Amino acid sequence: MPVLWLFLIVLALAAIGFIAGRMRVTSAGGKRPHSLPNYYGWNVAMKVMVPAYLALVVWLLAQPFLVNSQVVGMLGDRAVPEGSTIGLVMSDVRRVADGLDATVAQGLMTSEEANSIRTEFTDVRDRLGEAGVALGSNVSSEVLSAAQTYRTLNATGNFWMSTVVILLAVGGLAWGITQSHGSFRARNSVETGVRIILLSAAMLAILTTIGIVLSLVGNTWHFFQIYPASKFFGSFTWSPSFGGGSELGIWPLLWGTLYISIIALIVAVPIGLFAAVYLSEYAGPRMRAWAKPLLEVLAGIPTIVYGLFALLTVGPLLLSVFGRDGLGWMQAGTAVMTAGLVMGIMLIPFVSSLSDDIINSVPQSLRDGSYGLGATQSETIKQVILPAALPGIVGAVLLAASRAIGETMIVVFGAGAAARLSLNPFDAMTTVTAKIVSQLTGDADFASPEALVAFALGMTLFIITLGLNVFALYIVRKYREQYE
Amino acid sequence: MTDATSQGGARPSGPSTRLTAADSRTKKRNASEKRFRAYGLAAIGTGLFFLVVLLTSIISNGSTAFMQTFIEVPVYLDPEALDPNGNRDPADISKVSTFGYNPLIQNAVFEQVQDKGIATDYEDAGDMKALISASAAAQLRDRVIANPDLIGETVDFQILASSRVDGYLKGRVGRDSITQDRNIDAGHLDIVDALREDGTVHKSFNFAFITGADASESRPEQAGLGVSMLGSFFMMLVVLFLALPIGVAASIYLEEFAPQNKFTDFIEVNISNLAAVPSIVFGILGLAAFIQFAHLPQSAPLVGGLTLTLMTLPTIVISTRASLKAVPPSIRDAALGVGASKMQSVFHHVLPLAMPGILTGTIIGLAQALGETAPLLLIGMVGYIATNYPEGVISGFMSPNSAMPAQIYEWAKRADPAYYERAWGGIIILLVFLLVMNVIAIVLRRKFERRW
Amino acid sequence: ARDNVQVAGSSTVLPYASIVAEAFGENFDFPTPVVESGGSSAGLKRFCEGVGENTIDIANASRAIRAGEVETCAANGVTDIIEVRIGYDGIVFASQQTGPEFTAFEPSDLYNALAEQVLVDGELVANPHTTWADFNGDLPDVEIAAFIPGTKHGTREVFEEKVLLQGCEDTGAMEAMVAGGMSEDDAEDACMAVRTDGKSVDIDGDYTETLARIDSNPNGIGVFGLAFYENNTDKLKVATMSGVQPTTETIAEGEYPVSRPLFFYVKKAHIGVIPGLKEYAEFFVANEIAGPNGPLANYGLVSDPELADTQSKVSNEETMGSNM
Amino acid sequence: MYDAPLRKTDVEANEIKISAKDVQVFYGDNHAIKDVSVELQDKTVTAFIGPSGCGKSTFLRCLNRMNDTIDVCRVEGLIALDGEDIYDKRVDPVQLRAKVGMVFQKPNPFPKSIYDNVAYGPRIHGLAKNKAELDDIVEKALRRGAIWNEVKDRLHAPGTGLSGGQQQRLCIARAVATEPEVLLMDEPCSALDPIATAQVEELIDELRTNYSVVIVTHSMQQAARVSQKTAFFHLGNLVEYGETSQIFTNPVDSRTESYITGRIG
Amino acid sequence: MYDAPLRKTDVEANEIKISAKDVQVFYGDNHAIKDVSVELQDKTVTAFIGPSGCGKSTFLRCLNRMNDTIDVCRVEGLIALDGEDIYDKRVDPVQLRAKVGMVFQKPNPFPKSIYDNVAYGPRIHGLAKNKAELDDIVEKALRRGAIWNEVKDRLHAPGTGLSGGQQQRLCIARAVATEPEVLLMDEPCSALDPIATAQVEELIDELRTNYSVVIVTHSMQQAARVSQKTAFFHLGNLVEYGETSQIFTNPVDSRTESYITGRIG
Ligand SMILES: Nc1ncnc2c1ncn2[C@@H]1O[C@H](COP(=O)(O)OP(=O)(O)OP(=O)(O)O)[C@@H](O)[C@H]1O
Ligand SMILES: Nc1ncnc2c1ncn2[C@@H]1O[C@H](COP(=O)(O)OP(=O)(O)OP(=O)(O)O)[C@@H](O)[C@H]1O
Ligand SMILES: [Mg+2]
Ligand SMILES: [Mg+2]
Ligand SMILES: O=P([O-])([O-])[O-]
Repeated sequence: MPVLWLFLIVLALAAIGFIAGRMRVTSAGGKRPHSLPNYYGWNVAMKVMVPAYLALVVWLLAQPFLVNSQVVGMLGDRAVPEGSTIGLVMSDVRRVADGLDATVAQGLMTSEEANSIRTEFTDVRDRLGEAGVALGSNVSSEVLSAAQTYRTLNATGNFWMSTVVILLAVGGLAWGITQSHGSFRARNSVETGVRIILLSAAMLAILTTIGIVLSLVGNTWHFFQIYPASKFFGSFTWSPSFGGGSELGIWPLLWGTLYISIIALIVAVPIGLFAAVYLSEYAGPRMRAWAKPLLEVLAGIPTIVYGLFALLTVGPLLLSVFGRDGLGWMQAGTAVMTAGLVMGIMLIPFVSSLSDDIINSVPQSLRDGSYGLGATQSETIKQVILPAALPGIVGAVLLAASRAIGETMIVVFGAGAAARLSLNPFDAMTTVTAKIVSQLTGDADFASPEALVAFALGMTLFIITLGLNVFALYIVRKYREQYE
Repeated sequence: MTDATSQGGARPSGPSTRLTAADSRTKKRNASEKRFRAYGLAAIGTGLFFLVVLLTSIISNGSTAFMQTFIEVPVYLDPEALDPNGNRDPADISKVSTFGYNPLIQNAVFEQVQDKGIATDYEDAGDMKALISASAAAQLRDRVIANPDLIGETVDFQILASSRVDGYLKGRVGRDSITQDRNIDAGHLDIVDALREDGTVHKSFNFAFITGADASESRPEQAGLGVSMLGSFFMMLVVLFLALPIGVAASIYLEEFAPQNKFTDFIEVNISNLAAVPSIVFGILGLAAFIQFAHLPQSAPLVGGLTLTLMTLPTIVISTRASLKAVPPSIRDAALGVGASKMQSVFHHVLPLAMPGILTGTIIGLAQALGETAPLLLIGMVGYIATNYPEGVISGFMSPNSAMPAQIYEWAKRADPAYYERAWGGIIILLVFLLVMNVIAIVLRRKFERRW
Repeated sequence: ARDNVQVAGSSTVLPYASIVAEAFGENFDFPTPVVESGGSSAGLKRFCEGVGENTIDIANASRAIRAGEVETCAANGVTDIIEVRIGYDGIVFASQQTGPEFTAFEPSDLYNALAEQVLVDGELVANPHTTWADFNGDLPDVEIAAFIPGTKHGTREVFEEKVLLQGCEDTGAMEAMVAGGMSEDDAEDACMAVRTDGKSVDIDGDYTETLARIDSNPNGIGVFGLAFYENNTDKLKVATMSGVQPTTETIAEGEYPVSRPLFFYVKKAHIGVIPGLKEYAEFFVANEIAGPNGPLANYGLVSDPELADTQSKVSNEETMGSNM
Repeated sequence: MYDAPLRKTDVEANEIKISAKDVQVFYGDNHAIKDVSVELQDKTVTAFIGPSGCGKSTFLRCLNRMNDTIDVCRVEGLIALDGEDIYDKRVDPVQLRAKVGMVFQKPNPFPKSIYDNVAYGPRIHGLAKNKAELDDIVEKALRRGAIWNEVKDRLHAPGTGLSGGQQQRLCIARAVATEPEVLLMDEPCSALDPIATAQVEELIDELRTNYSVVIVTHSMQQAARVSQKTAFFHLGNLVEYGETSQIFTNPVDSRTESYITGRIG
Repeated sequence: MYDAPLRKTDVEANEIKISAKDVQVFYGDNHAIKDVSVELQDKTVTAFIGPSGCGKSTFLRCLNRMNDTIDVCRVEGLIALDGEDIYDKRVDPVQLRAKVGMVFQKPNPFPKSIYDNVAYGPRIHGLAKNKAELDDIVEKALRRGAIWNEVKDRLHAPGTGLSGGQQQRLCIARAVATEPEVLLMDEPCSALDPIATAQVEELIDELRTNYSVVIVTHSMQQAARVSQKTAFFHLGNLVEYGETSQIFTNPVDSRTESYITGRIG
């Protein structure tokens, strides 16, 4: 039975369960049930779906493994040609099996035929080709018989899967319905379920973090085995070279990241905040309806466009003012300033839109309180509304800062690729992120420190931002305890 | 001035101060009010100004991509070349490769030139190659294979002009610049000028740019964004249907239910930290987790969508939490007081009030996901990929595809300047896509906005 | 089961691979191969991840695979690799079409302009040159501004070895360094060190970025691939190197010195499993594609004079390490 | 002394509905309720009186665990409803609050329509089988809240657009709509004019026939009028608890006496 | 500069501080105030009484243009402060509100510390030259608000953590700290116990020596105790306005009479 069918059957059972559970309590009469009828419905539906779908998923994940190992055992080493692996033979087997399925499905072959054909008598590659299934080579008899076994095993597996899943669903249905009497705490049962769902959603963040750490840590380890950590963290020079003898000190990159992010935030936070304040406090509904989504377009423009904007427009513009013909501080159009400014523009909506929503949800009574004391609108905003909205605004600013740290394209185009420690904001610099990308997509030997350093950079940045976040949480907590 | 300690609390200026005539302090405060307001306006103005600058440069660079030069000629489908066996067997016909069709088209154009009596130094039909897109042969071949009966007839055929010819009509290629060009000569441009007079060569709206598939480096005139648009579409479906519910669920848990302990602090810090993880690192994760570990297909929008989901989640979580936090506690109290459960008070009252912020986070998160290239680089969605329309929904998620920003990024790197214009044109489409995507969210957000 | 050929790797090879893949898709019944970009290193890394459907079949590379990478491959079970050289990538020096007269360079000019240390009056000093005319009166008297590939690009290696090192030797700086007590290796490293005072700018992006830089700086000199230059002759003018004009012919004949070979690597174990894999590899190196008159050469690939050898290697599935 | 009419009072026979024993409440370090023990009777109106800030609201919020929502708040001691410890882990605060309804000191209507404000409780408790029944419940609740006449033409206007007193009556209507067994009212008449106050007092009296009502009030007269039992709080202590008539005519504690006699209200 | 205050208590001699003429207020279509004309005297306490929802708060909010913040609210007619039309385009509502302070019906402390809540007004109006002066002003205001003793040890705790009555007094303190010429108080004692009420009433009496006070109250006794003039509103109309003693003893309008005599509180 196709999985989709199974899925729909369980869904249908769940729907039936929902209605039945609901009906049972509504028709029972007598004392008012503990929970709303819908909760009894959901309770039954949950009991139908959760075990059945869980079993379905587990089965779907496990069956290929089991069938594979069965077929592999049957094939033995004999069937694996020189230079190939059992894995590849198996993918051939699967392809032939799928091909047979497709051929049968198209009516080009009966299913008995599919199970009985032999390579000696049929050109399987041709037959499958008719059904639009391309094979890389002719089919050996081992592969064909393995494919046939594969199909039978799968068919059996699918049969049992359907049986088990449907049984579970029916069982859940029965269980749920017997529970559906007035004194059962259906709402609590459903809410516990929902709570678990909410918790697992939050846990996904941890899974992601673990995933990131796992996918970085191996190569980082590798890197530190061939390149001393003391130099990575101790050196102030970043100069990779193919011939070996690279100096890979992280400090210039960290400095660049910090510098560019700060400039970006110096641009984005005031503009974003002022825009948010204006939108939520001063602007008429019409202006707000238009200006806010328009500003949000800034967040949607692909960063490559910003990169080009930095390179072609902002860089030359700054150069004409601060370059040789002007103040003489700037060597070339690409500089920390260029990248920071442009990144700041990109980040405006991150600050403005989010802050606008938060400011807008500050209760009107607080505004009234302040106006009633003869405060001007700006005083009210500065001293009452912004402090009240602060936790949310901090969130928005942190988000913008995070984005600034993670941004690549603008840095690549706007800041130049020079890794250096300098205080002059008109110098070219680069960031950790930009270097992760460039070292990862470069030409260096992938087992060389020049390529592996990307992982070490990623890991270090990850740990640093983690530290910053812990610090930010601490600060926010401390602040929050003061009010509220 | 003020004698605040004096009994009865004298004010600096007696009741006689007129409301319409401000004292110096009020003047100062009003000036600061005006300034503040002006800053706000200036901030919005600055933002919009940059938007306008960016949009004008995008549109001025990219609008030409929507027009394309075509050549309309009758082509004789020579049976000798196309069906040497003369049996109209589709299998045989498909053995003739595109290389077999090229001469037919070149002949057709050359005949047209001669019929119109256009004076030219070229003597060989092969010299017409410079005018014709390499895609023409494939187009013609497809048409013949689909309808073998056409063989032996003369069909009117609209072929794409080569990118240089197109560039000439759009002013990108000039007569002096082509002196260096190996691909086209002044003589060709003379022919183009003449053919344009009688309408054989004409520019018209290029639907294929919006609907078509990517083309190789040597055929910018054929390249379209349609397939990668579908790629983006399927990815965004994944992102929307995973990131939004998961993000909101996680935020609700953290903001409303989580007990204050080390573990939830850990989750909280993790989420904000994920926001600062460079997108390329999510690509590394996506490659490791979805392709190498879970054995999902490479270059598939499903994988791209999953990767972008992980990347977008923190944005949605952070904005959702911020707006949940902003809902006043009295609303929760009110609901709990009539016997609502915590869950009910959240879902019935708090969530709707936090909706504007959630939608904002969604808008920004999706915009970010829609425009992101770097993670796609590692899961195989950047390059020459978007060549085939997916067949059906499942293959839309599973078969190799690119995404709009990746396609644009790729075009921007390609050598032929014709691709430069297409890259900008692609950005226009991307922004339109984004706007369409956001309109629903924006309308919803306006519905949910209220003050209390 | 996957039924399309999956290719990943060098962005330098990508244009050629895309032209081949497109033609392959049009003329064969197999689906159009998927060609990803992402860099030689990343491509080879994924190539060496193992055998099986969830790994790629072909890695494009703008350099030969390294010994260490072959080892990693082997450790992951990727033992039989077919190396296919598809031709050469010419590396050229170009400037704004309407800019100063940069028409002829010697390696020594670039060395004098861009090296960290140069020889002035027999002394090794930190590079004092600010204009090209400072050291070569034939060159324009404009400020030095060079846009060279960043350290992620293989082109940088070629530039360092074939231009800077050569120039170092030509100017005698190398000799002076060795005489000054440096070991041969250190001297080579010193020769290839590029000045960091902003006269030489690393480009980590691609040639479009270099072009944009040149566009906004009339005095700029940039390093490009031949194919890129040939597609942008209206904006760029190319300089000769040691008196030789860079063209596909001069490079193929070995007269123009600055070039590098381009490769792709095929996982032999996948041949016969992934439909169309071998056909694609053969089609790539076929005469009508990779030959001197094929679309690849047309686009700027310097076709390999030994293409016939390569063709037979592919059709015999000769792997690396086996007798060639 | 005090001479407003005392409505009598069949206090004796009622069982104990809520009993509190040695209850302590802390807001962080602030010890807001100190060692309060009290037994509140069924079918009785109990008034909590005492100076502002003495802990009346705090103690009231303990009785249906509304204090759970305040992070810094910690409750110790035993509070039992019908003999069951309400702070027991197995107790579902939701069910508790469905039984023990609350009207808050500051009116807090939902930012929804007036109708939805009142219908919310009955909906989540499934008190109505259909729309008509729900309409009925809403109308009845609004009538009992003495606000029906003012809002019957604008049932679908937002509840936040009402006047202060109207909001307060809306909140009362919202609380009675769910038919709680115990109704906790924190100064329900503070924003009401005398007529509305009288109507609410009538409602309280009516409720008493079936339910228990606890009312916090600053008006001695009101306490005397509506309650059968009175508790006097002072600085977090329950100073005196007893028959209303006795408290007002013959207080035992000197603090009670001075609070009552210093009356102005 | 400023002359020493004249302490006058006799009502007759006082000039007119605020005069309203034909004021209409609409909330969207809802006609909340109909044709109200009234003249409020300086150095006088005027009480607004009337049933809940009759428009007292609405009218009060017109007097310092707090209604400007409600989108749907529209005010017509003339309101003048010291003879100047306050709805004149040239009038700065900020300056107006500095002169005409307000205590709201629902206490709305800022989510700041108690100290900052009170210091907020003096800070923005620049009433203190230095920290010591500001401390003085805050203390004095809190004392006048009759809350100093309760909060003097926790001046830097959040104002939102106070009890309902404490919040209300905090808001009164906050309003008097800016020394307005007219103070509008919307049920300032609704959440207060009798003693606190007495203290606030004392404050009102003290304020009257220099300023005008308008107070909305539901308590007839309170109106009678503190006010010299009383205005009775009914269904948006100003039914009767006059000397408090006259209104309470000898109302002209039958509606006033029935409202007063139907009194309970
Ligand atoms: N923001 C608003 N939007 C719409 N209608 C409103 C609003 N505020 C008040 N009203 C309506 O205007 C009328 C007068 O309200 P107002 O608040 O002035 O009454 P009030 O006399 O202060 O009553 P209370 O003593 O209950 O506070 C009422 O019918 C009320 O419902
Ligand atoms: N959320 C809170 N955080 C900290 N302290 C609080 C909080 N709520 C109340 N308090 C303090 O607890 C004490 C008792 O407050 P409660 O609200 O119970 O007083 P109350 O008797 O209801 O007074 P009122 O009649 O003014 O409403 C007061 O000192 C108050 O400041
Ligand atoms: Mg209270
Ligand atoms: Mg009111
Ligand atoms: O992409 P490359 O490896 O050729 O630089």
